[in-house]
Amino acid sequence: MNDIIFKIGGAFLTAILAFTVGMFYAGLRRKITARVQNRVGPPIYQNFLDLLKLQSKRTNVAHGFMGHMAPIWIIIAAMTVLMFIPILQNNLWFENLTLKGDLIFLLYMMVFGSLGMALGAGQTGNPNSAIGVSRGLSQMVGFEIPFVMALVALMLQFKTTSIADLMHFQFTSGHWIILENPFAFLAALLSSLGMFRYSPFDIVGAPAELASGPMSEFGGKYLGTMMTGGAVFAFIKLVLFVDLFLGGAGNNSVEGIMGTGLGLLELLLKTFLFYMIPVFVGLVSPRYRTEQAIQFFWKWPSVFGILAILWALYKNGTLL
Amino acid sequence: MSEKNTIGIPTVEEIKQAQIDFSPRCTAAGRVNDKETQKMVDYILNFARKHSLFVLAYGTGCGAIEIPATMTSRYDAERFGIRGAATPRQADILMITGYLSTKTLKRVIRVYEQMQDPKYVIAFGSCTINGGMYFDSYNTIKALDRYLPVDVYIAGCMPRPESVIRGFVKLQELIQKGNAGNGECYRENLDWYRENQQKVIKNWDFPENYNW
Amino acid sequence: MIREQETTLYLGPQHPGITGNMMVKLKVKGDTVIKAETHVGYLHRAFEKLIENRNWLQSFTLLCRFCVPEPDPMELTYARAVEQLEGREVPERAKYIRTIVSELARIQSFLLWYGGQSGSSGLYTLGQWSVGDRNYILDLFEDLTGARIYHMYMWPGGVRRDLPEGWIDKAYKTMDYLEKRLTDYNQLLFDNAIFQKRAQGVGIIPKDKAIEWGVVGAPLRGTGIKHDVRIDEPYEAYDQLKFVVPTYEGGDVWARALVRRDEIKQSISIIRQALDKLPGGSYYNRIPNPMKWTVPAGEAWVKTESVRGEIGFYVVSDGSNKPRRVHLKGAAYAHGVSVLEKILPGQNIADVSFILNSLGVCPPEIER
Amino acid sequence: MSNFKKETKILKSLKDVFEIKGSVKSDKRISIKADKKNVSSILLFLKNQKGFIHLNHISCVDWIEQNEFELVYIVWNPKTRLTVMVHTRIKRDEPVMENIDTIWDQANTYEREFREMFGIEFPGLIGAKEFILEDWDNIPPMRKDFNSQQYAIDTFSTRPGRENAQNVREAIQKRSGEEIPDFAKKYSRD
Repeated sequence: MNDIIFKIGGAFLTAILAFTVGMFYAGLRRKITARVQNRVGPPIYQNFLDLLKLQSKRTNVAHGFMGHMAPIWIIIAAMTVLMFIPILQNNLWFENLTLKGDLIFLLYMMVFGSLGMALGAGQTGNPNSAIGVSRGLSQMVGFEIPFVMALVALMLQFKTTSIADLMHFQFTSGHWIILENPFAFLAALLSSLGMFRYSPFDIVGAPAELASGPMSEFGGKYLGTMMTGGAVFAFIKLVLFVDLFLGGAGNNSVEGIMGTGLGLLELLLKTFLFYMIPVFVGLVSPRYRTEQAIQFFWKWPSVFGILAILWALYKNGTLL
Repeated sequence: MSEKNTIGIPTVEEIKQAQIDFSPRCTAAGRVNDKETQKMVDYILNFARKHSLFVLAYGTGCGAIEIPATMTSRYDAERFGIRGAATPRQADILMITGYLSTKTLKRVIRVYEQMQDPKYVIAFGSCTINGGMYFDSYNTIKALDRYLPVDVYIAGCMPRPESVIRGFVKLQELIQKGNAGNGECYRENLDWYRENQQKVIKNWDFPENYNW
Repeated sequence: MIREQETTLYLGPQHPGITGNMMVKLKVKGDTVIKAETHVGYLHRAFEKLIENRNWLQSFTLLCRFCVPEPDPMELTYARAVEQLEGREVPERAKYIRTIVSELARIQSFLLWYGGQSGSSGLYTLGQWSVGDRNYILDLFEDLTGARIYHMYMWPGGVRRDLPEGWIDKAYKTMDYLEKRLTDYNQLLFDNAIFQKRAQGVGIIPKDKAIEWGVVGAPLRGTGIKHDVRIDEPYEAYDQLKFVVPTYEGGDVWARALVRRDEIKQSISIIRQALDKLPGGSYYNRIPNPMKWTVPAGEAWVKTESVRGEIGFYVVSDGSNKPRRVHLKGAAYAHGVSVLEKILPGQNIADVSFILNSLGVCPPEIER
Repeated sequence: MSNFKKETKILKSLKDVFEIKGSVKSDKRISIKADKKNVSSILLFLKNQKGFIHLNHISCVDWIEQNEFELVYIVWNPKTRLTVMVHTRIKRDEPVMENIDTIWDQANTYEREFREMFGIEFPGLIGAKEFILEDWDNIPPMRKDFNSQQYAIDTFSTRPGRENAQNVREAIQKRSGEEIPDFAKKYSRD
């Protein structure tokens, strides 16, 4: 019984945490961008105001059923994925649903949100949306390959498909996977640049080319919902990377609420540091063309992915 | 100055013949909530609205040259929460940067009607107020508020970035009071606006109803 | 499925990627443009009609609004055309001041171009820097003329005012600052592998056709043809100053960008030389009462080099106090319509805005 | 003024082939007047034989007093850096001019503009009828007999207050009761 209460309460807490941290990170990104660009920039909580404003729009134009469903679909996908990500190690509140094989499940679910977006954008009838969607799907084909290779490498090396097991391994052995299999980390890092869709891989909603791509016809509450989904997804990606490669968080021996606090602090620090990589790369890069982006992913990241698998097999003892 | 100006400014009679009424005064209904219990909600929502202004990226006239300056490092409008929006659906503010030719006016009206309430119009430059130096041009409109409800005028040709920011701050004040955003008013007085618009736009091929 | 289909894409008039209020109608197959058509007229203010109703001096308020990113060459060209019609001499000091002002105008337009070129490729940081630093040039203009954008400073017979006190020092300092910043800009843009990848081999203007197509300015020099009005038909003080006209082979966006990178350095050097050599004396040959001022009948065709290329004014006077006809030939007139329609087919839609920026298409110059 | 050698040579070779009047205007400027039917052959001759491969400009002037339009073709030679201006006059009542966009593609743009702004017809001209204006139903606006100001008064509603060159500050005070600040009073007109 207690277990269920913790699970349900933890789910709510996780959702709130993901939303808040995701939005603050987006605000922080705007602030850091502004500082690099010699400006003062908006306050960090700016994105909350934007969201509130978008939700307070009085009129909303719907473009059919799928147009209506797309933002909801994104939110559903985001929340579902979030529930399968262990936020903190060894914590009753933030363990969430852990099951065998959730790494494979995640691979499928993370595409789910984009799919909803694609269907919704398709119904708006805006040519920019259609082109944006086709670009997005092409780009996804690009970055998914090295990413999957990196994950397969991890699965082979540690003979598990569970994130919690991977976190547990890092906790017990004291070695982070970034050192255990650096090639997998490199492949995943480079494909994460594509996942975040910041420059140079912001080809989906490139303003100078496609207005704002799939989002062109979504305004007001729809846009606000999408923003929320995007913030949660950003948090998911960050936590996933921290869980997989940077040892996860909450590996302290402090008991009770203090332990949870310290764990969250550790999580924030690690995710923030990881988040800065795509942000700073984005600040100094122009945008790739679609085919150049796919070329990029199929070159070095894929090479790293293959190396990661070989490395995993070597470590495993299967190779040689 | 009894002698006639070289340009030949029109006489009072000439102007009066072409004169039509001022733009309709908007009722506050639909904008300000009169329920006591709603005051706090309105306050919070207006606070969010005023600090998050998405300006549509549409340089309708030559005033667009001061927008980059306003948005970039020295004047940095983003610290007020002002940022660009790529499409009309996402935008709050339609900024009319200068004169409007009749060809642009048609597009601007469409863009305005695609925006979501509450939406604001900032008219930028003297030429939107009374024609400015284009008072005798056959292709530019002379007073913007005949065709679209305007919230804030920024005078000057060109207005400096400081005055642009002042205009935004003025709009923020209006939003906080609940006095800005004339989308409902536009819909209420659609006949009046349509009549004016159709006088200028000859080939009228808009959808019948206002149902974007 | 979507990639096979032919779609019509309207780039503008409301579009973040378009350079001003115009529209490029694209027929698109997948990501490739197969047909492009320029639609203009959204900014038509009938300047040339209005000028026929203004006297010679009143025209200046309208003239400088022909092209907003760079108003000064318009004034200069018109002033020179009127001087040519009238046979009015310009004092030596005024010639130098005009040179300085038009080079400053070039620099501020180049900085705006940095913003446009990098912004259309998604590198917003550089745009924020360069457009922010452009304010320092506008400050110089403000000290000199009282306005940031539209100056109406260069009049027939010289310039309107002398240089204010301390302006020369300020100009030197600004040039030093800009030179320092330029290394940053160039590192960020030209050393960037992604920008190189994006720009090379895109939007190629063939060298053998360039002149025939009416290409001028930096796009022409980007094809390797050396042509600059400042050397071909030197005006003001350009024949007394040393500068190089950079040319690059290739004719693509990259070559045009390199030309502009080198030209901004030349502009800084020209301003320094002109400030060093600045002669004393009068700055203005006073014109008679502008209301009654008549210009002898005749015609003049005067060309000036602006950032976008060569611009020309064809001015006709019938001996009255108003111009008979003032007709602008802007660089964008050929670039924005016929050249653009020729080079866009076959390009990626991602590069359309990129090419527009590199050609320096300025719609008010086309429709006026 | 005597050593306009290159200019005179070009002018002479033109005079040999065509019936034209012309003179050397100034340094690097050659101005010729030709008949309407000769223009395209002169331009072709200049482009193919004399290396004037760049079409700088085409301009059109309305000489309503003589009931004529004047078309000016300005071509430029990138090697010798000379400019030739070919003038020709056409009747205002019968504004038809030969289409030269087969010689230079960008002439198409000019001709579409003149068709719209002056009402000059160019037989065989390809391109949309509307180039700059939209739904124009009056006489072509760049013609001298079109009164732009009258049209503006008839079509557009103006804001009162522009009728005469009045004192702006006073007008504002009268309308909205705003106080004129003291420092501004000394700049008032009276």
